[in-house]
Order: sequence, then structure tokens, then C-alpha cells
Amino acid sequence: MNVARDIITVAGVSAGVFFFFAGTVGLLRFPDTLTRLHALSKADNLGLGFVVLGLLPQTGGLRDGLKLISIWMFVLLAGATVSQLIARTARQSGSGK
Amino acid sequence: MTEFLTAAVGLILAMLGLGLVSILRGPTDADRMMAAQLIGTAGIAVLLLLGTVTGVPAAVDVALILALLATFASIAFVKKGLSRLETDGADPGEDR
Amino acid sequence: MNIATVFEIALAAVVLGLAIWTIAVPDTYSATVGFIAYGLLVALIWVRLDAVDVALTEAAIGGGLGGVLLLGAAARLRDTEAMTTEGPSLIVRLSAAILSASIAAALAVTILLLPDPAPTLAPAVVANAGATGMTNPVTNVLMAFRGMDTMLEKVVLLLAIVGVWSLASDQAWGGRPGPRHQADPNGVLAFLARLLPPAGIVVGIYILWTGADHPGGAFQGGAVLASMWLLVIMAGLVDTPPVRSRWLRLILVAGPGLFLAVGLGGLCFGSAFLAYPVAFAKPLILSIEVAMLLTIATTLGLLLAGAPERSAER
Amino acid sequence: MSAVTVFGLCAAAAVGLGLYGLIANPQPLRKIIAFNLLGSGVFLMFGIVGRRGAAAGFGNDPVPQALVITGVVVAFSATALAIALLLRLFQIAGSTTLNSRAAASARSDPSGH
Amino acid sequence: MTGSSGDRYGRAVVAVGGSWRTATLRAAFFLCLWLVLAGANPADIPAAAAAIAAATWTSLHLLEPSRSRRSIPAIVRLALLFLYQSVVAGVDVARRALDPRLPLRPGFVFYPTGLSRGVRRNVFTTLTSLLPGTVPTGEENGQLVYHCLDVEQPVVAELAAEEAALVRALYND
Amino acid sequence: MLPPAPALVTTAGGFLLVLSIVVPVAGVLLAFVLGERYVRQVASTVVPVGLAIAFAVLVLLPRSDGHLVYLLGAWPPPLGVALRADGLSAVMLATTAVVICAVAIFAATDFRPQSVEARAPFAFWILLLAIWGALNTIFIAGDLFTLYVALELLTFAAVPLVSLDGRAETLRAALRYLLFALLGSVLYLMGTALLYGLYGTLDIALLSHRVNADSGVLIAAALMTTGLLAKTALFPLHLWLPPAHAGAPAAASAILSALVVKGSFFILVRLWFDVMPGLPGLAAAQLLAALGAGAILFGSVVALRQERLKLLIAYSTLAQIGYLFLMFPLAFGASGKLESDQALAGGLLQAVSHATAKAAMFMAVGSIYAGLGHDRITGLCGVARALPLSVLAFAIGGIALMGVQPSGASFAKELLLQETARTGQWWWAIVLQAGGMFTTAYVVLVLSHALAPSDQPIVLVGPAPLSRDLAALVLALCSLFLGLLPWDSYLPAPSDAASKLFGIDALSKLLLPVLGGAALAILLSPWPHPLGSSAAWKALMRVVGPLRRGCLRFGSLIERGDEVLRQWSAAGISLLLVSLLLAASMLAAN
Repeated sequence: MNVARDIITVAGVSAGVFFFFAGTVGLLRFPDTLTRLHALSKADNLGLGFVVLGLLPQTGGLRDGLKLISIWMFVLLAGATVSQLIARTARQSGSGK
Repeated sequence: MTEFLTAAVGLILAMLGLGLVSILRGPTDADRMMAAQLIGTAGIAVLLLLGTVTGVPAAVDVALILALLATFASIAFVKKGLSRLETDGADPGEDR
Repeated sequence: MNIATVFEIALAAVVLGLAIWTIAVPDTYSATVGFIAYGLLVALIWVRLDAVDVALTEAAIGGGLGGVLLLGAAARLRDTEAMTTEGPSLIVRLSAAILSASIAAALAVTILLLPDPAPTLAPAVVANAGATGMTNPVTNVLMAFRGMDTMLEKVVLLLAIVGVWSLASDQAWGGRPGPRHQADPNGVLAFLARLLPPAGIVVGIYILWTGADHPGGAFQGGAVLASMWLLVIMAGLVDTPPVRSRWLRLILVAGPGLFLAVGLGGLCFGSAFLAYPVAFAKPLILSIEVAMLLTIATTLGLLLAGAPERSAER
Repeated sequence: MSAVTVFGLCAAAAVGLGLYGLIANPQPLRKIIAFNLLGSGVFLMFGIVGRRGAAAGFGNDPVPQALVITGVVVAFSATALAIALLLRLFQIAGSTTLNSRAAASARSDPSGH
Repeated sequence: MTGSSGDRYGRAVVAVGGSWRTATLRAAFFLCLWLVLAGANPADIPAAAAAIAAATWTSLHLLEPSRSRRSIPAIVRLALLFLYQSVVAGVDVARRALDPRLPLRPGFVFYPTGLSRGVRRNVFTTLTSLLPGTVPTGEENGQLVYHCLDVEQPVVAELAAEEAALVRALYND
Repeated sequence: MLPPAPALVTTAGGFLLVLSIVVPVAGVLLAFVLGERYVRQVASTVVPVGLAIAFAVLVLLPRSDGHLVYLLGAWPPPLGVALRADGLSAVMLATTAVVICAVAIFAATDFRPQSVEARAPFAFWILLLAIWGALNTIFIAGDLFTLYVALELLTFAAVPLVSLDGRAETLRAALRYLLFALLGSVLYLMGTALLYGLYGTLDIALLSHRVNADSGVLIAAALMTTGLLAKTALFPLHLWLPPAHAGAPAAASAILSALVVKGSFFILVRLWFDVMPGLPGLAAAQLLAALGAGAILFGSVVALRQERLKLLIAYSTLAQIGYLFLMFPLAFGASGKLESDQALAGGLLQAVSHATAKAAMFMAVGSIYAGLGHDRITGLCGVARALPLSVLAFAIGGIALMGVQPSGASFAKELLLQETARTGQWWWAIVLQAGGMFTTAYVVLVLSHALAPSDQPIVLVGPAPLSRDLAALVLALCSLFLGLLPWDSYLPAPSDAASKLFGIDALSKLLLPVLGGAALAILLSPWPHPLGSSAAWKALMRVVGPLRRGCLRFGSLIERGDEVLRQWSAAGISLLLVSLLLAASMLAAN
């Protein structure tokens, strides 16, 4: 039972780290503001999601798990709206071309 | 398990640092506006892992506050960035 | 060197890198962004130091609200930068750097050579926790053992408000603080400002309530509420209240006022000023904290809004 | 004890950086930011002190924690007041320089008499 | 306090009929949030009541209730689709970022939406900002402007599918 | 093993200490809620009550063994916070109450709330009460962190007072003041952190039993001392003081100059004399006194060169602050420890007499300014006839300050001079005498202009209410008769010293500074005197002409040096230098 939990944790957190890695590579490699915004808003949100998923088996109970998920939801909502606002700014200042 | 999670924390932290380098370097303000968002995701991931590693359950509450306040900071970035665009003469769009 | 130390060094390196960026970068706006990132990340150090109460405060006030305050000023002052770029000479910079470095070095040596075992009041805090009925040690220190500091610090907040308001022009006195924020009521910003604040209110009250027994408290909760209020203001959905409003004034003194009243009650009917009767300690402290939550949230919001700029009639 | 060492050095470095920025940066806003950095370094010193005093089941002595929370609020109020002053100064004078040389040169020089 | 000036902000007062149902639903949502955050503890009742009341009141002032019918199965389907899409989006970005050739063909795509301005359109853009390869960057002439990592992908078709799913779930009127 | 801590219990009458903080604070809260229209009524209710409390403490203190203690919340230190009052606290409480009372009467006409311009009265009265609460906390708090909060409270109340009129230059002055004061308080806080890390308490009484000569505690002491010096504006950390004190409204200047700088000075005294009397060492004390001597020289010379009266008085405050620091090396006993003896009494008395006299002088200048519409020294001719009471108050304040019997300043100087003889530090005796002469110089300078007859009658632009002049006059008289009070029940001052004030030799001691001061005023002031056309003056000028030119050149050199030191970066660097020098000298002494 413990082993199964740990496997989920290792897999989830590893996937999370991978997506953070990909997001950072994207931030460093992508050519302009808007494409970098893609890297940040998509990859990092997913990375956080996988980290949360990986940590779920390690939490004390259902409530703690739901709390983690609700934090992820907060971040998703904020990230989805804020990235639109940043994109709007970037397009208006003409750096997205 | 602890070693693995600590290593993961270290890696995400390194990614966070590199990402911040890339973002803060610019060139435009819109790039820098992403800083709070980056911390809102990567920083929270670090915090949640850290809470599990060190056995501090209240770290989740810190993550909650970090999520809300990072959002607030992001909005402030956008608003202030736009207010400057307005003085530059560009059309400020919806958020004046 | 174990893996935890590697992590700690990495964290310290990122935080210090941001600190250097904040000091060294020529552009003020970029420095402000760096400082916000710094403030939010310092919260991680506090968690690592097992001081979660402080981590909450630092994330909320140090990084979040404080950073946004600086950001607002940076945006408004941006055009003046070209005028004031004339900096001190190289010799001045060099001597400042050498002297600051020597002070930092002296501090570092002192910190590393602090005595072992370290003196601590933690056992004393535990031993006296029964008098308040709350198990969060930091709340006990703030509200009971060092209640005077906390009360005076609330007066400091109030004086900051008086100081900020006193900068208004005589025409704008009594009016609304800060510029009017305008935004498309159908835009994304307004959308977020409609969805997030109710949830933020639940979180803020939760942080206050949990502060009795777990990390949390009135500052941290108040900071969350203030940020949600400001979010709604920034989206143009509500305006800041005029400073002559009697209700506003009442809310602004509610926290320290109730604190003072309870303290005087202790002086008249109890054992000492700021002493709580054991049977009522927890409800009394909690009601003070509720009043403080309102006061702090309003105060922080108004401090960010700034001096009155528009007459209330508009 | 390693966390204490690492973050203790970090705190001292933040203090040094803050002091330098407060003295060497010409713009008042940068001085205010440097003051915040300096303050955060000092608060971290309290954190180190508290961490060393971990006892009685607490990972950190609660008294320094309470002092830091009070200090953070005071520092925030100070920042707010300073920024309000700065913005008002900018509004009235159109510049934010702290240098009094302009005012000094406007004053008549009495040594000519 | 947050909503203290809500009545001043000029939106028509909520229709009385639907408001009670909406209020109950929202209060239930905030109750769930509280239970997740604080757990179920009888001693918490006063704080929970205050929190839920304040949150519901604020929410009703900030966001007027929608009068369209919702379909629970469609909402579940939408949620699953959304989760799947966000995974695909992350994988897509990761693939492009890690590919040594950096396969990017960035550009803007215009999408004429049938959703009315306001909350509906905002919900749509927020959901689609998690679609693979697209970020909404505002509106021009009534059309939504999306920035795409790869303009050659069938972006408009995907957006149309997403809009249909959203309408089925929430705005089926 | 730690030495046993002193037993700490609340003494009878300790509640007065609580009230002395709570009453002004409650006044602040009440005034804030009631708003512009009632703010003055609240203040005029609180002020007499506070005055009564201060005098109750003064009466009660000798009867309870010279100490009042109150444990807040009944929690004993180190966990809780204690309020303590000794003789020093009682004296300062009473002085503050008297000065605030006088200023409140003075300001009652200036800051009368009208319906239109209610901003300034609203802020002024609230800030006045807040300053009072903060100062009372500083005088009686027994905990270093509570002192920090009180210090910040004081700063937050003082800074907006500076910029109350909202002009750009006062805003700039306020901003400089705030930033430098914040730098100072951060340094203080750093020391506090180190002390807690070393000894696990911040209570002054407990610390005094626990400290020993660690390098850490010395560094902490150096940092805290420097921070407090920055807030006290000791030379060369005075960049903020002249513009702030000169730019504020007269009532605010009086408070700032008389009381606010004394707050941080008082904490410094507590730190050196109560927390760690054995540690700082003579070298560090000599450094402080040397800075004080520098302050006397720079402050006085620059003051004599000012054209504006308010700036002159602001610079003279700078010099007087320097005077306060001369007591530190004189307080060392044979064992190399600071002892609370005559030197401390002299220093504190000097603080008290400066507080009363300087407040009176600022208030008098405020009246003159309001009456004339300007405060240029060269335009003062005939003002003695137009505003006799104001000039009289200024003159009496000045006379009290320059050390004419039986003023507090003369008593203080007598005590300090005795200590220079006892410890053999004759050079500080010279500085003390020079300080007295400089004080005389600028009083003589101003009075010689004010008393000079004017060709045309002076037209007053503003009203001169009697209450304002009376307030200033009463305060000046207080200062003049301070030497007659029975100090021995509060301060370690021998009661027979006061009787010596009226000896034959006292007259010679008086004549020397007066003549020297007059000479200095003639030599150093660049402004043309109204009697400059008279024959006697011309004859005098023929004699001293070359000397005067040399002195004027020296004066302008000093003024330029002062300008350089008041640059922000120069002041910051001096701050760091002072802290490092203090640390080095303390480390060397242990």
C-alpha cells in the first residue's frame, strides 16, 4: 500500500518537475513575450497540477487533499485570467509580432 | 522519499530562478509582469513540497495566501503597466 | 553536505540574486518587480525556518501589499527617472559598498557565534498558554504577553493613515483617496474581480479564525481581505470611500479602540491592564481580533490607495 | 543547524545590500525599496535567532516571531507614508530629488557681505 | 467590507425570483470551501456563518445570477474536456520547447464568437486560454483575437467545439 | 549561572504609568473618530488630564522608594512587558506634559478648526497627542522592543507635522527626515535582534543582570547607539534636522525641537546607563562627546550665519544636542563603569532646560513670524516695540539657555564642570564653556537686531493673540527658574549645588560667557547690524576688521562643510563610519 502511494508520488512529482523544466526551457528559448507567455501559463500550471497530484497520497486525509486541489484551482483561475491580461498588454505594446 | 522530494524542491527552485532570470531580463514590461505568475505556480509547488518534507501542514495555508497575493500582484503589474502605456499615447484597451 | 543543505543554499542564492537585482538594476520598475519576487520568495525561507506565522505575514504584507505599493509609485514616477539619474560619484559608491560590507560581515560573524544552547522563551510561552485558551503560541505572544506592543503598533497604522491623509490638498480634504480606477465592466479584469473576492473573503476569515490554534491571525487575514478589496477597486467596480465618512473612521479605530477598552476593563475590574480574565480570555481575544481584522483590512487598503485626491461629490 | 548558517549569511547579506542601496541610490523610491530589503534582512535575523531557540515542541521561538510580525506591519506603514510623501512631492514640485542643493543655492549667500 | 459600496456600482438589482436559489447555491459553494479549508468543527460555526454570509453577499453584489439552465452531465463533460485539454496544452508547449528545431509559427487568429459580451465571453476566453497553443489577447471588431504558437493548426475549429461544449453545459437558453 | 533577577511586582500607583500612555492614545482614537470639528475639544480635555497624571507620578515617586513598576497584563518579564519609572522618567514625563500644555495653548489659535480648511487642525491635534503618548511610552517602557515601537510611533507622529503646510520644500524635508529616521530605527532593531539572540530577553532590568562583554553585545550596542544618534540628529547625522525643524509650523517646531529629539536621546541614556553601564568603555564615550563638540562648533557657527530666524534656532538645536552628549565621558567612575551620578543629572537637566527654553523660543519666533510675515534677522528692527511680549519670551528663553542663574542650564553646567574637575578631563570644560559662549552669541545677535530702533513703524500683518505670547513667556520663565527646584529627590544631584548658584564667583562665571558670546556674535555673523552706521561701531570695526574677515572666512568654510555633510550619501557614509568606529572602540575597551 505504501509502495503504491510512493510510486504515485514519485511519478506525479517527477512529471511536475518535468513540466516546470519544459516551461523554463520555453521561457529561455521562445523568441517573444507572447510565446513565452504560452510556456509559462500552460506548462507551469500543468507542472503544479502534477505536483499536487503527486502529493495527494502523502496528505493526511480527504480534506487536505481537497485543499491542495482547491489551491490548484485558484492558481488555474488566476493564471488563466492574468495571462489574458498580460497578453493584451503585450499585444498593445506591439511586442507580440 | 524525503530525499526525492527535497531533490524535486531543489530542481523546481532552480527552474524558478532561471525563469526569473529570463523574465526579469525583459525586454518589455509585459515580460516582467509574468514574475508574480511564475512565483504563483513554481513558488507554490516548492511550498507544498516543502510543507510535506518538513512536516509543516500549515505551509498549505501559506500557499493559499501566496496564490491570492501573487494574483493581486499580477493584476497590479498589468494595471500599472497599462497606465504607463496610456501616457505613451497608445490605446489602453479595456483596463484604463 | 546533505540534500537539504543544497536546497537551502539554492533558495538563499535565488533570494539573494533577487536582492542584488533589486539594488543594482538601473530601471526602477524592474527593481520593484524584483522586490515583489523577493518578498514572495522570502516566505519560503520563513517556512523553512519553521515560522509559518511570519511566512504568512511576509507573503501577504512584505511581498504582496508592500510590493504593490512600491509598484504603484514606480509606475507614477516613471517619467521622472531621466531627471534624477545623476548618482553619487564612484568614490562614494565604493566607500558605501566597503562600509556596508563590513557591517554585514560583522553581523554575519555575530550571528554565527551566538551562544549554544540558545536562550529561548518557548518553554515559558508553553507554560503560560493555559491562561488564554489558545494554542497558537505566536497569537498568545501578540495578544497577551506582549499585548502593549500590538496595541501601539495598531496606533502606528492609524498614524500612518493620518500622515498619508494629511498630505491631501485642502480642496480634496474629506474626499476619496487615490485616482479613480476605470475598466471595462465586461472585461477580463472585472470578471476576475467578480469571481475571486468572495472566495478571498472566506480565505481571509479562515486565516483569522485558524489563528487561535494554528498559524494565522488578524494581520494575515486582514491583508488578504485588503487585497481583495483593492482588486475590486482596481477593476473599477467600487470606489474608495471618502475619508470624511464617519463609518470609515469608526472601522479604522475599531481594532485599537476595542483593544484599549478591554485593557482598561482589565485595569478596572481585573488584575491588570491588558490582563484577560481566564474564563473569558479566548472570546475577548477573538473579538479584539475580529475588530482588528476589519481595521487592518481597511487600513491596509487605504494606505495603498493613498492621499485623498478627489472631492467626495464626484 | 545548517539552515541557521545559510540563512544567517543570507540575512547579513540582505542587510549589507539594503544599507548600500539606501546610501548609494539617488532616487528616493529606490531608497525606500532598499529600506524594505534592509528591514527584511533584519527580520530574517530575528528568524535565525528564533530558529536557534527552537524548544518545547516549537520549531521556532514564538517571541521573535511575534516581534517580526509587529515589525513587518510597522515597516509597511513606514513604506506607505514615505511613498505618499514622495508622490505628493512629485505632484507639487515635479521632481523627486532629495538633494537640497537647489534650495541651498537659491538662498542668498551671506558671505558676500 | 469588501462589498460595502456594491450597491453604488449601478447594476440593476437582482431579480427577486431567481436570487434566492442562486444565493443558496453560492452559499453552499462557500460552505464547501470553508469545510475544505477549516474542516467540520462545531466550534467554528460562528466564523463559518460570518464568512459564508459575507462571501455570499459580496458575490451577489459583484456577479448577478445567470438565468440560463445548466446541465450537470454536460458540466462534468466540460470539466473532463478541460482537464484533458490542459494536459494536452502542457505537453504541446513542452514538446515545442524541448524540440531542438523550435517548431514555432506564432501569429494571431481571429475567432468570431456567438457568445454575448460579459461574463459568458469571459468564461469562454478563460477556458480557452488553457487550450493547446492559444492565448486570448483581447477583442477587435467584435471578434476574439487569439495568439497561437502554430497558426497552421485548426485553431478555429477547436475553439468552435469548445464553445459548443460550454453552451451545452452552462448557457443552454 | 545567571545572577538572580530582580523581583518584579507592580507597585502601588503603577497604574499611573498605564494611564500616562493610555490617556493620550485614547485621545488620538477619539479625535480621529469625532473628526475635524471636535478634535480641538478632545485635545483640550486630554491635555489637563495628562498634566495631572504626570504630576501625580512626580508626587508619588519619592513615596514609593523612587521606583514605580507596572507589569502589563500581570505578566512578569521576560515573557511580559513591564513599565518602569524612576526619577529620570518622572522628570521627563513632567517636562513633556508642561511643554505640550504650553504648545497646546499656543496652537489653540493657529489650529482652530474651521469648516473649510480642516485638514491641518485635524492632523495637528491628533499628531500632538500621538507624540505625547509615544514620548510617555519611551520614558517608562522597560522593554527594548516596546521602545522600538514607541520610537516608530514618535517618528510617524513627527514626520507629518513637518510637512503640515504642504509646500514642496517641507515635503522634501519630511521625506529626508522619515528615510533617515527609518534607517536609524532599523539599526536599532538589528541590535535588538542580536541582544535577544544572546540573552533571550529584551527587558532592561533583566538584561542589565545578564550582559557581559561579548563581542556580539558590543556590536549590538554600537548599532543601536548609531541608530539612536541618527534619530537624535547628532552631528554629523543631522542632515534632516535643520530643514525639518525650520520648515514646520511654529507650534510643531517647538515640539520637534524641544521633545522629539529627546525621545531617542533618552533611550540612548537608558541603553548606556541602565542596560550596559560596564560595557561601552571610555573610548566610545569620548567619541560621542567628540561628536557632540563637533555639533556645538558646526551648529553654532552655521546658526550665526543664518538669515532666517527659524533656521538659526534649528541650527542652535543642533548645537544643544551636541551639548547633551558631553556628559557621557564625564559619567565614568574610577572602575571604568558608567555611574548614574552628577554627570547624568547634569545631562538630563540640560535636556529639560533645553526642552522648555527652546520650545519657548520657537513659539516666540512663531509669534514674530506671524506678526511680521517674515523671520529675516535683518528685518527685525523695532520688533521689540511692536511685539514686546514675544521678544521678551525669546530673551528670557535665551537667557535661560545660556546659563544665567538660576536657570536649569546653569545648574547643569555647574554639575558637569564639577565632573570635569573630578575626572580630570579639562578639555571638556573648555568645550562646555565654549558651548555657553556660542549660545550667548546667537541670543545676543538676535536681541541686538530686535532691540534696535527702527526708522519707520512696523506694520503687523497678522494678529498677535495674548495667549500665544503668554504661553511662550511662562515656558521661558519655567526654564529660567528650573535651578531652584528640589531636584535631589529625582536626580542624583546634590541639593547644595543649587545654593552655590548665587555666590560671588557666580557673577564672574556669568560675565565670561556673555562677553565671549558678544565677541563671537560680532566676529562670526555676516549680517550688517542696524547700528552699523554709528561711530562707535565703525571704530570697533577698524580694530577688529581683519580678525572679523578671517572669522567670516572660517565661518563660510564651516558652512560649506556642513552642506557637504548634509548630502544624503555623505550622511549615510558617516552613519556607517560612526557605527564601525563605535564598535571598534567598544571592542578595544573590553
